[in-house]
Amino acid sequence: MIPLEYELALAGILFGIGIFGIIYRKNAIIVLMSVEIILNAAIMNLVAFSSYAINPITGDPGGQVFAVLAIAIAAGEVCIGLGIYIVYFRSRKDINLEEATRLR
Amino acid sequence: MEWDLVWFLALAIIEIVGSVAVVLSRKLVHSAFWLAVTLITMSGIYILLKSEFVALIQLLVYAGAVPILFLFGIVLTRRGEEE
Amino acid sequence: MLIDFPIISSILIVSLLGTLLIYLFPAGDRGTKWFAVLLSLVPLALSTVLLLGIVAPGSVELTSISAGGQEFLAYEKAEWIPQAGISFEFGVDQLSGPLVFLTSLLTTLGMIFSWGEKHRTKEFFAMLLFMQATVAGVFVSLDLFLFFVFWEGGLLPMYFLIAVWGGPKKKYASMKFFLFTQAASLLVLLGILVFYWMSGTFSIVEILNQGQVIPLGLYTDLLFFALLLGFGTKLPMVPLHTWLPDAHVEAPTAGSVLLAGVLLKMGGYGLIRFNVQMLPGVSDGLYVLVAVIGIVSIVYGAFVCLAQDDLKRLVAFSSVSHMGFVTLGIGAAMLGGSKLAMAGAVFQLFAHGLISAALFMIAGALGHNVGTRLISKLHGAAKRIPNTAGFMMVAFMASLGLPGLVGFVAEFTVFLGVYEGFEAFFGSGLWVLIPAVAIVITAGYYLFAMQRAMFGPEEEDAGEMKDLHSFEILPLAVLMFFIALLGILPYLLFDPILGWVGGLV
Amino acid sequence: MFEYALLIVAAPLVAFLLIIIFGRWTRQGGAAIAIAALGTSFIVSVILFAQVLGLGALGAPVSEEVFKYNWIGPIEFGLLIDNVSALMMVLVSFLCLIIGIYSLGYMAEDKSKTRYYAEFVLFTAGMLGTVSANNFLQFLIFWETMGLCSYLLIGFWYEKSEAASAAKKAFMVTRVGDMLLLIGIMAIFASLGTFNIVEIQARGIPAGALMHVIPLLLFAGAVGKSAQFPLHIWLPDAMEGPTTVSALIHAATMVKAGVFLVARSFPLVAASDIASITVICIGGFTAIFAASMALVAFDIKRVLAYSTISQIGYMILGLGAAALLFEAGHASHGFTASMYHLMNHAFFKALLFLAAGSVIHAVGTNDMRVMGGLHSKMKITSIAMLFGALALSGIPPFSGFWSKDAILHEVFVAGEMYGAIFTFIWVAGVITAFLTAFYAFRLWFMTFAGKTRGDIHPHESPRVMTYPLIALAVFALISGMLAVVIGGFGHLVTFGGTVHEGTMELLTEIFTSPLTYITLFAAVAGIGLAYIVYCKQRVSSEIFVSTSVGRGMQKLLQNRYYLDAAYRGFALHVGMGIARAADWFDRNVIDGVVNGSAKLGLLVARGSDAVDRKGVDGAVDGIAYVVTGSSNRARARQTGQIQAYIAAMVMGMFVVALIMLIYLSGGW
Repeated sequence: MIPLEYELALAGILFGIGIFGIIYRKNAIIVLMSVEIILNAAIMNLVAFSSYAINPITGDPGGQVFAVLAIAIAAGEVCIGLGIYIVYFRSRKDINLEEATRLR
Repeated sequence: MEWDLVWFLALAIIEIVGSVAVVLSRKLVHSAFWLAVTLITMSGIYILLKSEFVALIQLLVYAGAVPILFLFGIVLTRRGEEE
Repeated sequence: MLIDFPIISSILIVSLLGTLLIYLFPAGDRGTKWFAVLLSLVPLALSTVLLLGIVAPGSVELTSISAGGQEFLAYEKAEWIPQAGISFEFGVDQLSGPLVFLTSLLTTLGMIFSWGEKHRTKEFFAMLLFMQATVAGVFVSLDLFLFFVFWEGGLLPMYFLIAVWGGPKKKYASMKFFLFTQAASLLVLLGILVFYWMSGTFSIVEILNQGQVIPLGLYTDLLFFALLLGFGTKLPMVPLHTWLPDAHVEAPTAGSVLLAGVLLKMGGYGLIRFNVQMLPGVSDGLYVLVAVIGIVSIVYGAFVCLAQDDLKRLVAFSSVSHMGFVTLGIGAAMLGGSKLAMAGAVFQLFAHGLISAALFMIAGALGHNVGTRLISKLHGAAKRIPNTAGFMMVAFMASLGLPGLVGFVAEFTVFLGVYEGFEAFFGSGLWVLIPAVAIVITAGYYLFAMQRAMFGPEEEDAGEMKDLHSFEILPLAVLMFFIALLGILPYLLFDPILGWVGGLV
Repeated sequence: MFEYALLIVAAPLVAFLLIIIFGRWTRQGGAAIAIAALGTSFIVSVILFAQVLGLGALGAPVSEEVFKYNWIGPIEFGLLIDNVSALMMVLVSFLCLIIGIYSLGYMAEDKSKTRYYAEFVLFTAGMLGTVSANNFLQFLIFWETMGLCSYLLIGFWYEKSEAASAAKKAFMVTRVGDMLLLIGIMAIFASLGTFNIVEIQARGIPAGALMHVIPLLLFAGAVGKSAQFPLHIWLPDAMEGPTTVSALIHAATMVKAGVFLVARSFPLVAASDIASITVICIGGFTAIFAASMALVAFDIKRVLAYSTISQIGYMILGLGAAALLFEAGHASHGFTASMYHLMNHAFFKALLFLAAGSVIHAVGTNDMRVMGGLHSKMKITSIAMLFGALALSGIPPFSGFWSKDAILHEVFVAGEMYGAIFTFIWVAGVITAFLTAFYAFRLWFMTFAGKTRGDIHPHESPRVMTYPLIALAVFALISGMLAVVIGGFGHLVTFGGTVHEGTMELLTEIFTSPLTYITLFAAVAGIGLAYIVYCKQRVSSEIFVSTSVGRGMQKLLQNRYYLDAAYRGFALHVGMGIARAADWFDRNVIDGVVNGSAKLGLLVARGSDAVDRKGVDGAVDGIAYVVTGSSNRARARQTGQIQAYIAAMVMGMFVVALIMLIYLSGGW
């Protein structure tokens, strides 16, 4: 059995890397990928907690249900995000986030 | 028991290295590849956590569909040969 | 004789109404100035009645209400926003009464002094009247919400006075002034809200009656600290003083007079009313902090003065130094329980109002009449402009604390109280030597300025120099009269203050 | 019963106001008002003095406080009338009157007479108020009034830059002493709860560290005002003022206020051996130190200024010795002697200055090197000055002899009781007597004897100036003897018990003591040396500087032991250095705070409202002036960029997490 702390530490590290990517990279697609990494870290927490909760053999299925739901939503989010990028690219010929300040 | 831990550590290292590579790669295509690696490794970890169903979904939806979507996005928003 | 007439609201209404009425005059009308000055005499007369009611209760009797062992005179109350417990509630005591009088006096004198103002005269005088109303409002409000309204309102006329009638760097100076004081206002607002939450009322009278509204402990100390920063910026205390020199240098003379004379006093008033009266019993460390800030302000301000060439900047830094006596007095009074220190601090508010007004009038007059305020460019000017030099000498002597003038009374009582307080708290009163060094430095920078600007051989090719106009001499003479009167017979004002402080420390 | 004493102080004060308001329209620029007020003060003080003496049956100290009122709170002001203050009031008002009359001639041609007389009477009021104050705070107030008048009168001819800087120097240096005095007074109040002099004298300072500190702080004030080492440097420069001012303020009255302060706080000084010894050492050292500098000065007024410092050193020395002996249970002869010397010195030093003023008025310069042979041209001045010089040198029966002898006698007694150090100071005092006689007659011979050295056309001064000289010359001759005739000065002023001596006993005591002859011999030797060198010129004055040691000494003395330069350097480099550093700090470092808040303001302004953009742009422009290159980058980052917002959000998250962590872990 892997100790819970290890799972959480790994999730935290992934989360940090994701945040770093969001802040550091200028390219919008990489930023979206970093968001995916963050989401993964979060889902992993769900799964990890569920497998350690209540019944050590089967775990708590609630966490897994949420994890599956989150995975589905994440996939959808990637579709929408990329869609926006493509539209944006058509109008601006660029998806550098430094230039994207029209919303200010 | 011991082997679980060994597997986990190995997967975790791949995971971390992979995600760092996602963030730092100069080329977008490489990033997409490394993202796929990360997501696949993740499903391995889910198996270690005895959540086989989640691992399956992860493999199908995430590791299968998402990188492909990204590749489409990359291709469609490519501008010249810069990145 | 008992006076049952709503004096305070009359003061405010007359000033506010006057502000509007002045706008009705056609631009460039010569009657505007007369109207403004004559109108400002009404609040002055009413404030004199208030002052008499405070310093000579035998001659004028005002309606009073007691609050937490202290009394507020000329008390008035009317509903405003009853749903939130906000009302028009006015009253003065020995702390605020003299300051209201000072506000009215300096407004009138500042108007007379600005008789020569040519640029947008109408608006200028309207702004001065508006300022009078807001600043007096701060001092007389017994409702925290109303207090804050006036407190914020006072920023506007000052901002415009600097931004419209100011010197070459007026934009920068006015913005700096506004940002600084606005940031300070936020902290004050925070403090007011905390008071409201803890006591359930905005009324100062009720809060004082409730006694210890805020439970002792960390929150009290934090609140004290926040209010200290808020009021300390206005005071100003080092290191939050940097807006002051710029604002003063750029402001028109009447603006400087009111800024130094009464706007700074709002900070001192707030410190005593909120931090001392309404927030008793915070930890000693904070009072030590206050005292240390006072000492640093006094000595640091004096040293910076020594290096200034612009007379207005010099006087501005001397304000930093002299307002340090207020902070030091408060700190020492709360540390050692010295009534004299607190009374000295209150007295210093009034004394410094008179002295700094005179100083800024002289610096301003030099700017108008001679064309420069730079000490290094005024060689031997005394021969050409003897009246200016004479008034400058008296004002400098008052400011450096020459006995027999009002500044000495305040400084001496603060030092005496500090000696007592430090002896009670630190075991030795001789620590007072550190701030006392400023006595020598203060004499140094004033005498140095006097010697270089006024004395010495006359410059051959100095440009035309005009001496004071008669409308400039009048306000200065009035100020000198008060400076000398309260220096020789300080008990007129000091004893009522001392009596009031007796219930505080 | 002394209520009318208020008139003594009030008359000059009223005159001050009258002269300010009406002075320019009256004859002589208000001189008439001034003289009338000074005359009133003098007459009333004489009546008062007679009454005090009559009450006390010659000698028993009387003290009464009159005209009390509360200055602030519990602090009570009023007048204290006793032997010392009555004597001082007579002395001061007499000298002010005499010198006021002299000014009629001396200042006749000056344009700013009104200002002169206004400041003159204000000074008189200050001095009279100082000597009659019943508490130390009132004392300080009038003391500072004197300081102000001294400042204004030194800088009377402010067009001269030397006068302006001398005035500033005088005020600054005395201010250092005043600051310490102020703290001393506050310390007294803190430990006794009163400023009242009578009460303080009666109760004394409770034992402890303050017992030594307080008299020392008070003495520091005296050191500043009386120009004692190390705060003596202002007095020689103060000679830039009109000579009448030098005579009155910087010789006869104001500089004596320090001595008077020590006398008023005598029990406090006596209670502390450290303070007594400090007083003795400072007094003794100043006496010889200042006398040495007088040897090389060529400015006639500066010689007299150094002489004043030196003579006041004697008075301080006498008071210190008296304090030491008083504590050991002896009578306060030294106290009496010092006050005696104070009175005599006031007369003869005023005389010397006024005579010098007469000379300056006649020849138009201060430099003794161009004078000489004036005796034939201005006989009255010359004789008067000779009287003054004899009194200063201590030749009987002139006044200086009696009091100086009494002081040195007291110091010698202290030396016998307490050991070598005081004997050493006594020797210094005798050497000072020698030097004093030498420079006094060097001055007289250089000015009046021999032949005229420069191109000058002297003439005797008008009668309005010579009559005061004659009056003072008479006093220089008899003021010492008068006290002897009534059986010793102790009958007039003493501290503690009375002193009853007959005239003959006193004379016998003085003239049978070998000490008297030692001092006398020193003085005569000084005069003789001056006669040989400067009158007969049998020996050239060059022999003093013929050796390298002599030359070195001369250079050292002419540069006033380099103390002026040292102080100046300290003020310019250390004082102004700190000031410049503070100014730099304010302009550069504290404005960093401003930059920070300007940035904050920028952020708030930018984010607030697009409609408001135009109005805010004014602010942005103004602030951008302050915000230099670094802020440009910050601005680019923080406006409209999603990543910057995320970064901020994450940081906020961390802060929240941290707070929660601390909170959950259970403690602030």
